[in-house]
Amino acid sequence: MSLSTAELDAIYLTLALAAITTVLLLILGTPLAWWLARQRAQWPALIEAIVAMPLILPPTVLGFYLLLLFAPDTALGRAWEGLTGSQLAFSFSALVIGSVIYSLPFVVQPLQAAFQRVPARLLDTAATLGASPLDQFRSVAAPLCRRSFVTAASLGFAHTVGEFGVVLMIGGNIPGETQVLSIALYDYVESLRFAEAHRLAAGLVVFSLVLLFALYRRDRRDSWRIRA
Amino acid sequence: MSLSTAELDAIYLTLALAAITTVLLLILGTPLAWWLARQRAQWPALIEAIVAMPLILPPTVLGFYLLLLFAPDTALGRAWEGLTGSQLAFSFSALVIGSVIYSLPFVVQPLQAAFQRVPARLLDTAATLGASPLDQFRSVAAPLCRRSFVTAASLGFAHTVGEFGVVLMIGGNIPGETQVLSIALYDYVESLRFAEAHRLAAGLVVFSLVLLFALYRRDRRDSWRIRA
Amino acid sequence: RVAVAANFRATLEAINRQFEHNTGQPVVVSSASTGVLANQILHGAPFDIFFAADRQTVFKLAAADTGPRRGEPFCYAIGSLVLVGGDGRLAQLGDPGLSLAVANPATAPYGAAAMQVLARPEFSQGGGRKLLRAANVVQAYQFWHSGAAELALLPRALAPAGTPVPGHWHLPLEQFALTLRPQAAHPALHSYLNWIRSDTVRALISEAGYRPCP
Amino acid sequence: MSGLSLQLDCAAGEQFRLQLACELPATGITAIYGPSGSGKSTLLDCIAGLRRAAADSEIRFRGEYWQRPRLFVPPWQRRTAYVFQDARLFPHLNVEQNLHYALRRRHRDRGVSLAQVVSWLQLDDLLAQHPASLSAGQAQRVAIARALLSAPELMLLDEPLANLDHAASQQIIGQLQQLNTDLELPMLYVSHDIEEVSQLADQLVLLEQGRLAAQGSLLDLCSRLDTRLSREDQAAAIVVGTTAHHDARFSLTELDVEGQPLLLAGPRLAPGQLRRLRIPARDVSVCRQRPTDSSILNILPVTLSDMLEEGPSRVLLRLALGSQFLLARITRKSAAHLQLQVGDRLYAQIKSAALLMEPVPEDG
Amino acid sequence: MSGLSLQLDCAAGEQFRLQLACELPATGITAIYGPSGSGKSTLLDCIAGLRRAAADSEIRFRGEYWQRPRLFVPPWQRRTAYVFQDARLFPHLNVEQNLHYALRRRHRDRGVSLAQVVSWLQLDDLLAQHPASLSAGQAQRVAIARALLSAPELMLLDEPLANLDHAASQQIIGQLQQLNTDLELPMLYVSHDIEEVSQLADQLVLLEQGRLAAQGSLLDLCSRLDTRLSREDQAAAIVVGTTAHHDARFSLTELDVEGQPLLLAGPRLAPGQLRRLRIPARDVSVCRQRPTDSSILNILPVTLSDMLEEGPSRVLLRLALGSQFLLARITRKSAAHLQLQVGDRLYAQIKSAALLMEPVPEDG
Ligand SMILES: Nc1ncnc2c1ncn2[C@@H]1O[C@H](COP(=O)(O)OP(=O)(O)OP(=O)(O)O)[C@@H](O)[C@H]1O
Ligand SMILES: Nc1ncnc2c1ncn2[C@@H]1O[C@H](COP(=O)(O)OP(=O)(O)OP(=O)(O)O)[C@@H](O)[C@H]1O
Ligand SMILES: [Mg+2]
Ligand SMILES: [Mg+2]
Repeated sequence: MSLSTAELDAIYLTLALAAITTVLLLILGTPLAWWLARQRAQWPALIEAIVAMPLILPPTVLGFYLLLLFAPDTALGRAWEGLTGSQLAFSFSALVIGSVIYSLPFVVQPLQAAFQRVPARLLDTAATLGASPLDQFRSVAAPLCRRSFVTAASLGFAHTVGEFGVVLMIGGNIPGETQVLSIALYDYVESLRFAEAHRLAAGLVVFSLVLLFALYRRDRRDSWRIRA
Repeated sequence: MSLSTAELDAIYLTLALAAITTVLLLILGTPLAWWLARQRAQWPALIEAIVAMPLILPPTVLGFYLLLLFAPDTALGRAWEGLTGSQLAFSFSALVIGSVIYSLPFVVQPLQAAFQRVPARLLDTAATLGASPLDQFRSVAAPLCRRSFVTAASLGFAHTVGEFGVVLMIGGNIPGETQVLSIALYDYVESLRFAEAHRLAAGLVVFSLVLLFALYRRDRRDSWRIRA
Repeated sequence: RVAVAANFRATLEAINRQFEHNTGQPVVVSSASTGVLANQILHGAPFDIFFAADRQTVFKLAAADTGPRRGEPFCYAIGSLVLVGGDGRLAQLGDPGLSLAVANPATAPYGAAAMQVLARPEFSQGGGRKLLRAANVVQAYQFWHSGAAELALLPRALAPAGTPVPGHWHLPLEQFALTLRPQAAHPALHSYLNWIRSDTVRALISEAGYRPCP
Repeated sequence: MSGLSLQLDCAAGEQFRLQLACELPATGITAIYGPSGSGKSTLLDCIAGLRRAAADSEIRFRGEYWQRPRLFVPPWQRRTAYVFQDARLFPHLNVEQNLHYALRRRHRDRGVSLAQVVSWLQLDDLLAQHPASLSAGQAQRVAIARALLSAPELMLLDEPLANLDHAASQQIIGQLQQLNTDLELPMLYVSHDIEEVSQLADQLVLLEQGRLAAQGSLLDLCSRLDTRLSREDQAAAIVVGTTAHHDARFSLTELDVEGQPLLLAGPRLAPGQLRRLRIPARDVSVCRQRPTDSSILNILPVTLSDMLEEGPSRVLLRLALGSQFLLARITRKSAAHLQLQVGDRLYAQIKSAALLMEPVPEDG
Repeated sequence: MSGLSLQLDCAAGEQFRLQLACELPATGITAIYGPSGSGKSTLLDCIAGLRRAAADSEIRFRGEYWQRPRLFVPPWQRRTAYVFQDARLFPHLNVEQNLHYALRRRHRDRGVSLAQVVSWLQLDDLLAQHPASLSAGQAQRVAIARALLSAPELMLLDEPLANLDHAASQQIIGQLQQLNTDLELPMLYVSHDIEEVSQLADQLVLLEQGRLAAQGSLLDLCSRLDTRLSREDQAAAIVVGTTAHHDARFSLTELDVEGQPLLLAGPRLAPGQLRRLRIPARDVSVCRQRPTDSSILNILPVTLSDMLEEGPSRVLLRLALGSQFLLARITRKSAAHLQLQVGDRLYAQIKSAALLMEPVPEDG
């Protein structure tokens, strides 16, 4: 199975986008989830609901609103252009931002659920041994929730790979720049080129299957050692 | 804000679809997640990876493959028609099946991560008190993982509400039958009727926000009582 | 039941309103992109007639022998292209500094036509421009409408105020329709087809920015 | 019908292996005694079905197999109740709900009621609390209550009193003994507190590094010099006597032990009942002549039947009192001074003795 | 610089409230003793900073405020180490990693080394095991090791020996005492085992229902008849003596207590050292004449300074030995028989006494 340059470009872009997005999601989602899990008050439930919002809007519609937000004549668009010298809309950065917003709930929610079940007793124990709150998180909570990190990262990654509506809308489908795999695949289906579509879909599925299988298998091995 | 009949139809369909899908997701996803969480072997990692697959394919592409599967001339399509007397593709049932497949990972993964952290000690304790495995699950594991059920259900529900690519493909956008809210919204944006789109999107967001806020707030109140 | 390419939906709804008013027959409209609809039709979608945005798809469908017996494809409108944005001059198409939104040439006929226009030698200096391929013409419109793209090549139906692009700069944008059931069995379908071919409808179509078929 | 017969081989990790074969009675209280890490909890886990012993192991309770080759009765069908070393209350249920959990799933209809258990273990004030808010001792009491409520046919207790103060554990010990006889509920009781063990147990199983070191009735094992028990600081003999008359003025009960009177502090007991007494070795001294003006009331004529040197400074004596035996731990210096020889007739002065069925300490 | 000064008000739930004000020395071992549910763990939690006492509470350690109005030093800056009642090992780390966890975050540089702690607590074989596979006693030993490795300035121990057998806990008690003096590491030690407490503690804090019932040096509190301690079954007096010569033949050490010789079994001790002895009340009997042919070696002349009736059958005697006191528990019948009167000169026969610094039981 040989791939065209356009396809290779799209694969590369997809992987880069998914990887960067996943990393950003974990960086942003982890503290947010931790904060939400440890707040006793009721009002953070509002933040939780807001985080879940991107799920509710159809991707293209969400994309449309994001596009309105990113356009060069909006505050954000102007600020970005002032800072970086280039336009935000239809850039790779825009794709990353859009993907992060769209996939945030998939990362925050499983992490929050996991963090809520970290026994306070163990964090207290760490504190008496001299661990600061950050250290407590790093050395106790995070390792105890490793399976949920795997879940969060793989949901985030997979969803970014498969994401399409938002990306199409704010990316502009520029080959080598914002044309990701899902759009290429979509194009094939749209133009009734089924053979190419099947080939690309099969490749994507096999690749992801291998990747996720390896990830989950490793996690299984490690987590059983601990639970034994 | 008054709604047209078509919009009311779409809202009703959406809620019905999301509710039925969420219920089915929990019914199917819970035992699957439990099984995955309690299996010590390595090979179930493959099942985990397969469950995550629907995420990888762009929704329309996934929808396309589901369409191939549901078409009246396939085995499944024929069997369905034989059983129910009506066509599967472009029916509400097809939407439900498609949504369940598409949202399965959002339910299975958080539940599995949670189930893996239920202490075996507590299940053993329940067993010595006479609880069968099913009873152990019901009376110990499930209540301990309630936050993850909330997460799973709300991700599944929200995603079904916002889902669009799959539904459009296998549902056929038929008003009153398979035209759900997300598609109606999409139609408005597509036909440049932005005012209506904004109105519908705002309604959708506010409604979901209120629903999720109530859900999360309740969960907060209950879970802190237990953790205190 | 009518399946219609998204770009023609608004026009068709106006046409249907009159038909419903005249006959009392309800018409149910489903819209999506031409490709999605074609896929659905190939797999048993319960539509009676399909208004595509191009010529190719309809002929492919007619050639495929799955499904119930289909009618002959017929042309119902010819689209034309306009340029929006900037100062309105066509010469801007040669400016590499201006971003331009078009529909995806791989899937949308207006996108393909736009590419043919851009391929003309007078616009070759614009080769380095930022070319935004929207999924369809509507999205191309949105790109321009949101201000994210400076120029867009769009159907006249979407942007009546745009600067027309000479029709001979690209292959004709014929839009074809296809009946998906034998007409004989559906009297309503028969009368609907007659209505579509009526002068009233032709007038409506050209009002919406299309040219009538020959 | 017999009792509980075990033939176990169960590896835990690479280094530890529990291997034993024994028959235990299905009545009374059997103590499982041994140092930390000797496999006591592992043994209970195997009996409860929470750990799976190797395939050729056998567990039979009252004639019914719980495990044998190609058969493994799952824990929820074994009709045992288990009080774990850590209380293991369900964190999502409050105390009352924890108790109801057991009640709703009880193994048989006969059994104690919620109200009884709550009053025995003084849980009234705790019913609404969640486990996380209980003190360790309170949690243990709730765990015992929960196990009792499941109306088991065999009760497994793993150091249930480790976190309780002396007064509270004395009280619970009394209640467990009561239940044991009233409900005919056999108990396996893990403990490393020999005082607790000898107060409670009828039978004793001594574990050492996963093996059976000794097994038998408490009375036998306690007065032998060759087991680990006699080497304990708290070594004690157990003797049996019959209650004779009660001295109301000083609130003392006289026991007849092998024809000799023994006075015990404590409430009135009906005459003619068999009672067990625990007499710690370090509370027994010997002399050649009967002292007269001492505060020690109990002075019994005995015969020295055995002597065992313990380290450089101490000697353990086994003293025959009729057909029963006392233990006495004295210094080697005293032994030399008194020129003790096996066969000597001596007087044993008993500073304190504890009546086991009604655990009230006593002194002379 | 002073010690640990507390002024606490801490509500736990609706029903329980810990309220006390006291000054504790920042040296030696202070035992916190009280029945289950009296607030012992709550007190340690407040000192460690894991529970927040009411805003007007004050905690000061060596002159430094850990809490006072508008100041709350977080637990990780308090330089305490806490051995919890449940071991609370980190389940995702094996034993060695649990120890390293403390080592890497130690509160100061001075402190014991990993190798030392591992050998003291005999953890060599356990280093690779995960906490879930440890027996309860093993887990407790690891928890003690981990706390020691964090090199604290104040050690909080909550019933650290509840799950250990007698031999193991004797050994650990010896080591804790050693560490306490060698490292000048003050300890607060919660226990409801009065034997443990009187072996270890210099100071005693008695808690009852969240209030301070009594506080003072172990020696004082133990020989008083008016505290809860004397009502315990295991009531005991603590006396101080100076080591005199050692009898190598019988391996006995003579202690000089108020001019009287007292013989103890055990290893050689250099002469002239101050040592504490614990003498349980129930191991002391009295007589009017000195017996001569008894195995009881220690017979001391005393004066009866106080008597307390305990229930219908027993009497607790306070016996003056020079400026110190012994306790003796005898039956009321004996008291009547001997016609005891305050001021009588008697002989106390001591059946057993335990040297506290080197805990070897001894008998006469
Ligand atoms: N998975 C395992 N891997 C290695 N060793 C194990 C494992 N499980 C149990 N052990 C070992 O088995 C031995 C017996 O443990 P068990 O809990 O039965 O002891 P115990 O007699 O109950 O001790 P304690 O009185 O301290 O509770 C211990 O040495 C323990 O370390
Ligand atoms: N959140 C709470 N709600 C209600 N009661 C509480 C709460 N937290 C603690 N208590 C009560 O506070 C009291 C003191 O508990 P603490 O753990 O300090 O006792 P303790 O002296 O350590 O007992 P033990 O010896 O059994 O460990 C207990 O009666 C307990 O039930
Ligand atoms: Mg154990
Ligand atoms: Mg406590």
